[in-house]
Amino acid sequence: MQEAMIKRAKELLADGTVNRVIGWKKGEFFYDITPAVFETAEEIDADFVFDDFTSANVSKYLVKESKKEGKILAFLKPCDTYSFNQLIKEHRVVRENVYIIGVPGGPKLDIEKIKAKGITGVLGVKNENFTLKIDTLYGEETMPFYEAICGKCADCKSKKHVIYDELIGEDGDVLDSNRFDMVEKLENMTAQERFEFWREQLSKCIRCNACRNVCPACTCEKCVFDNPNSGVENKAASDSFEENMFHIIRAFHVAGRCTDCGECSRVCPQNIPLHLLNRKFIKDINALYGEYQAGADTTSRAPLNTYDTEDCEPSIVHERGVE
Amino acid sequence: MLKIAKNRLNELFAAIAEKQTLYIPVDREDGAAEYRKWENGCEMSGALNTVRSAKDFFFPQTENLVDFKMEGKNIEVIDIRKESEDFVIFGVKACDARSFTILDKVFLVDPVDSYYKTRRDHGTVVTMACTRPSETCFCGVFGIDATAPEGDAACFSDGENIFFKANTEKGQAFIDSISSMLEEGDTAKLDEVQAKTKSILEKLPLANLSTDSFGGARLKEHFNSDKWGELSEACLGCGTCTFVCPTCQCYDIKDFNTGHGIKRFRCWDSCMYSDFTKMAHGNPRLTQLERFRQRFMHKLVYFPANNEGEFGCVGCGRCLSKCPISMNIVKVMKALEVK
Amino acid sequence: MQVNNNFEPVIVAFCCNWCSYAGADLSGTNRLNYPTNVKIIRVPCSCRVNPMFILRAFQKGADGVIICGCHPGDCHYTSGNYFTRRRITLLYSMLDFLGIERNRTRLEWVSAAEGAKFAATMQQFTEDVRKLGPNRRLEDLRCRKQ
Amino acid sequence: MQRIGVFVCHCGTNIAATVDVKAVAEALGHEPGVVISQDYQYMCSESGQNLVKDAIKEHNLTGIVICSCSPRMHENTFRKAAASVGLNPYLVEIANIREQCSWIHKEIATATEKAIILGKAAVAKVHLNAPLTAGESPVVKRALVIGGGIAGIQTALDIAEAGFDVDIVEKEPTIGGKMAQIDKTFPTLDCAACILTPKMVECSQNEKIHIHSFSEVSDVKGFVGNFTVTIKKKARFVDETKCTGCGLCTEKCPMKKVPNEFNMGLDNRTAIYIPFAQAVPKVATIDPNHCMMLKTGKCGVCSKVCSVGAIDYKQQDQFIEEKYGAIVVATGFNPIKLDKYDEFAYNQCADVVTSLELERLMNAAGPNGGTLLRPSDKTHPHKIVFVQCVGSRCDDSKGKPYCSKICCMYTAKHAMLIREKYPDTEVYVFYIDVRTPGKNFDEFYRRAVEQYNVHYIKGMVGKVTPKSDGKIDVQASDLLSNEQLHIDADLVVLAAAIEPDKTARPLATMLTTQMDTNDFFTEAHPKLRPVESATAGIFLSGACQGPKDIPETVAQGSAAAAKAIGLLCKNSITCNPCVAHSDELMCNGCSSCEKVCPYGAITYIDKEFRMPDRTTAIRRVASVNPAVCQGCGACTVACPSGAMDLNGFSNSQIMAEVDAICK
Repeated sequence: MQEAMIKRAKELLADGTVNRVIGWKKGEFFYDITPAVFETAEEIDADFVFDDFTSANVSKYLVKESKKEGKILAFLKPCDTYSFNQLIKEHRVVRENVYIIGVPGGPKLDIEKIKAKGITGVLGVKNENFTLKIDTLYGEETMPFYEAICGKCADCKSKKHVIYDELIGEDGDVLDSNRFDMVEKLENMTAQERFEFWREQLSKCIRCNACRNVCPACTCEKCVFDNPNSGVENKAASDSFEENMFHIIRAFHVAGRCTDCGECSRVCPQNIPLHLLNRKFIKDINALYGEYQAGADTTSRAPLNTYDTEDCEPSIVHERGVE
Repeated sequence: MLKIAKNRLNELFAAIAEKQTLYIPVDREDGAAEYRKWENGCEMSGALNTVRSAKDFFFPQTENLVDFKMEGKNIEVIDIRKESEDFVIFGVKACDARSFTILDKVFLVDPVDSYYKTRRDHGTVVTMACTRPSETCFCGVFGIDATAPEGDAACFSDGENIFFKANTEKGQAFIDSISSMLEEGDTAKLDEVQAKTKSILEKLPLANLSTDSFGGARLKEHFNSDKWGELSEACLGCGTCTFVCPTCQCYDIKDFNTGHGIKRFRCWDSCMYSDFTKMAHGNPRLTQLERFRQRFMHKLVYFPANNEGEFGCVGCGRCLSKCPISMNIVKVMKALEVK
Repeated sequence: MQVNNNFEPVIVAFCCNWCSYAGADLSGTNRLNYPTNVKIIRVPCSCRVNPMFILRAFQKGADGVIICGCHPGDCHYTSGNYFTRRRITLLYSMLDFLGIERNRTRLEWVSAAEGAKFAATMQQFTEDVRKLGPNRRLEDLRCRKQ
Repeated sequence: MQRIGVFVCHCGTNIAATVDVKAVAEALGHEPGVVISQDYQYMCSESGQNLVKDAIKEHNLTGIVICSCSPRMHENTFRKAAASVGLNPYLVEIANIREQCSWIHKEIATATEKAIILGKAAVAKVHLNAPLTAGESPVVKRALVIGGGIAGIQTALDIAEAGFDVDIVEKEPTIGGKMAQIDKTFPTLDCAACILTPKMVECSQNEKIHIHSFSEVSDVKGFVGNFTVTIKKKARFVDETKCTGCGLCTEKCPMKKVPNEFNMGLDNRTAIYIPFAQAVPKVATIDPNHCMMLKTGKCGVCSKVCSVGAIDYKQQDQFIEEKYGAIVVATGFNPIKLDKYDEFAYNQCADVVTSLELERLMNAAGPNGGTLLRPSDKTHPHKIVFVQCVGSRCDDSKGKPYCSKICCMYTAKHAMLIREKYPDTEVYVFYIDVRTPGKNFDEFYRRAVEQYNVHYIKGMVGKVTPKSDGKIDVQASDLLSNEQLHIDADLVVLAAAIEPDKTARPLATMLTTQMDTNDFFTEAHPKLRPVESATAGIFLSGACQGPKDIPETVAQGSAAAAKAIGLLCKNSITCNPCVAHSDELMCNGCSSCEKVCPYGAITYIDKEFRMPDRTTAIRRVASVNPAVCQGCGACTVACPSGAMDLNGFSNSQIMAEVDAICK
């Protein structure tokens, strides 16, 4: 796959279709890839990588990149295409300046999942029949492939590319995933249990803003939490309230716009399952206002920007689930 | 050397906690470790390090400085500083232990930061030598010996026993206070473990990283490097690297209106943030490139320039594993290396 | 849940200018009593109520927040309350998801003619919040009254 | 530094009996920024107002808080008072301590405590009030009427009568609409053409009225007082300015087999045609779907016979742009298609017709010259069955949930006219119930039953089956006698439900007006503003707003005209200053706000900005038109970046109130 992508990228650079390529760049180790823009065939040959660890969603970079001179080639995985579509809908990217090649998605691997098993000093990973053979400073370790995959890939919603100029590899289908299972599990807990669950999770927050800054839906010029005039600016969560506030409002601001790309949870240094907040909104929207997948198209109205005169009342919150 | 059997560690913790508050690294359900106040039943984490560094104990993420009580048009200033209680942090790794030295150079020089100093005075740092360094470790690059950590007292494990050694008077006092539980032990096996660890340290992928290209003298060369654009290109401008870093020490001071008064507090700030050091006239660093450059120039050039060559990094590797886009000080050092 | 008889909840009511605020005025004109705990903030339309205002109220010491607007279909601005209904339903559901007590928040449609309904709603809501006791799950400890 | 004055009103004993007003004034006097805090018996009285005015002058106040009755009562009084001494009226805040405090609470201690908190909230808010100035926007003195039926005609005539220019845009080649197709009108039975055509002529002759026939609105921009509308004049291949309407071309055209829409397809017309004799404008139009010349390039007869050279086969659609101060929508209605009603055999049998087709069958200018003949064999029908509520009051998806309102009356009319002209004809009417609310309506219906012996049968027709002998078997139930009936009818007439014209929905989108689920335009208020849409400057005339008969349509047409004239009379409109505004530096151009704005007040502009990183960038940012915004605030919550805020009810003001109440 990587070879095919490199070949095509060089062709498109050579024939002038694009003047830049956004993809992923090799790091120090086998897993620490960095999203990068390549301008020459040499750079691509030297550093371009697409493998089990290229999980980063590059669509948000296109907000800036698509406004630059010339056209950029972007390799988008299925989940990334949803983000890109949503950005088109919100006029945040210039579609004409991006040449999109759809590339297959995951499952991608998450090094943190490997390290969480206590495996340290990792030097390399091989996938042999869905068993990972991990070369470490302390000898070889093994673990099942599926225990090391990215959280966002484990709950993959779709293998279909919703926007592209061309594809490398086959297009997939929208999946019937069980991504709402954990939300449902929480809904079925008592309020006290839910409260304790979220206190434990959100109290870990160090307000590094990684979730927000990586989020393709968070493309505000200035976030309300950074804006001293907004009345809610805060730089650190000084109280448990502020931990709640930040994450509730952030989830609310992306409600109906979040494509469930899962980047927020992937980048959280404290492993807070932030995607559950977004998924709660998605699940509610689907149940109350009809199935809606943000980013599936570029024209539909976001559920919070429209209404139906027969919508349910908020009392529905009282009427269902566990108190 | 004085030692205690590993299986008696909990007894030891109970004894320490009787006299002062004890913090140890413990494992969370998500597999990561964090410092928690020891309570009966707490198990010490075997993880290499905690996600958040130990600097929180002396320089917490938010800290109240002063209160203003407001009634109608009257404002009263209330000093909320309280005499701090003694506490022990147990199990600090060599890299984090060194970070306190670096923080001291910032907060304990004139004018002394009394909030920081109070905590430093009351805290006893008990370190733990590393036995299983990770591929992201590069403390040796900054002259830190992971097998001989600093701190008030240092501990070493041979797998079955924990050995104690005092590095400071405070550390000696700490060991004295628990001496009734310790016994003299044979270090033969420990020496073996130490030697093995040292051989691993030498083999670490980043062991050969060099600081030769950095230091105060390299200011202009690096400041004007054309590498910064490429290095900072993917930076999200989040504060992850800063907030997991044991040596980052920038903070902002803010007021919070409680409705019946104002709490003036300080909180960590990150030079990666767009409004970092924003002043009345505006912002001195307007692009992410400048902000990104600031962070690494500070650690690799400005800090050594002002602190006898001491770098503002301890090689703990946290930013290597936590940066959402895997850009970090090692990649910066390699890119800027002067050949 | 333990009932604290001395507990006087702080209740913030956001009322739309055209229906609910007028309904509140009407309950005054008709001398229909409701607890002093309720303090009204006038907004042009219920759709002006930002979730941040609701959280802000809880942060600063409110024990309950209620939003009142025109009945669906009667919005002075034709569609404002329909947007309110979606936003607030989702927000309340999210608060519930985080384990915040359901009875601390409410949305009620009160027309300018429903003075009695306004008073009764406020009576009931105050009682519900009183039963819950002080807001502890969504409070900012720094703001707690000494 | 703020200098705030607080004025606490006793309202006689209305407030003072349960609120310790002196304590309130005393407590608020200690609030930050408050430099004077007073109480007075009646603050709204002349002397009370003078107290306020004097304090403003003496203490050079920057804001005032009146603790009194509801702002709905006296906010304006105090705003005017403030303005009279030079304090911006929007620097006045009211704390409602009467309706929302003294009148509902009995205990002085708690009521006083609450009054102080309400006062503190108002003080906190007024700290953040900004002086606002109501803007003005000019009014273009020209109106657009969309639709040239009787509603549009009446509206246009009334507006022109008031001296304003008015344009009618009609999508058909002639104005006149549905009324032109109607034979007689109820309850007076006068001839529709006789009363309509003079009005059509009046339109064409009034120099203030400009008719764009065979035209459609293709784009609407702008706002009340200043709309810019693009009108598409469809190519009719005949130069309107040259054609005299002599009709020679229509006689000579060899293509004579085109179904004639005006006669509901019951006869044929030529490819070049004038819809009917009294058409306005009386200009021929070529139907490009049937013209041989346009299709194959071979013919050209009309061009040869036209003595004035009006035929132009190369004509293209033309777009003209015009500015208007007001727009009246009069897009009217159509009977629904009956394709889904197989049980009535409408598609199978030529002798099952709709009521509008019957109008043409009976009309002197219709296919049979006014003699009622069956479409199939051109014989006189002797037994006619009328079926009411076909598609009206329907609870399934085939029809409409509403009552079409006009069917009961026109069916009575048809029945009566038939019995009058052909007394040997038996007429049956099947109905759910007969609705005749209207002046002389019930009398009219009773005449049909009593004087003309029309058989009214309560019950629905179950099935209509054409028989081989040409008769039509109508199977029905009589609900009153509880009998199953079979009638051998010669003609069956279906009272099809009426629905808004299909062009209405795209038009509503262009106009940013609202529609109900049936695609009828929604009025600004169902009782009190029945001819205005919620969008300022857009008015509603006729059946586009709901089913109506002719008198009601004309009445509404005139009412809409009156509203439009009221607007056009003004040189400029004063705008409510409490409107939304966007902080362009914060706006990210995502369009959320635009989507929730009920008034279409938000547009997007590409604007050049100096960015924080010293570059220049063109950014898409929201721009609120203060003349159109009504200040609901929906956009402020839709905006995730907080760029959108509302004057008078800003985020910081509301949060200051929240803080003051909660502390």
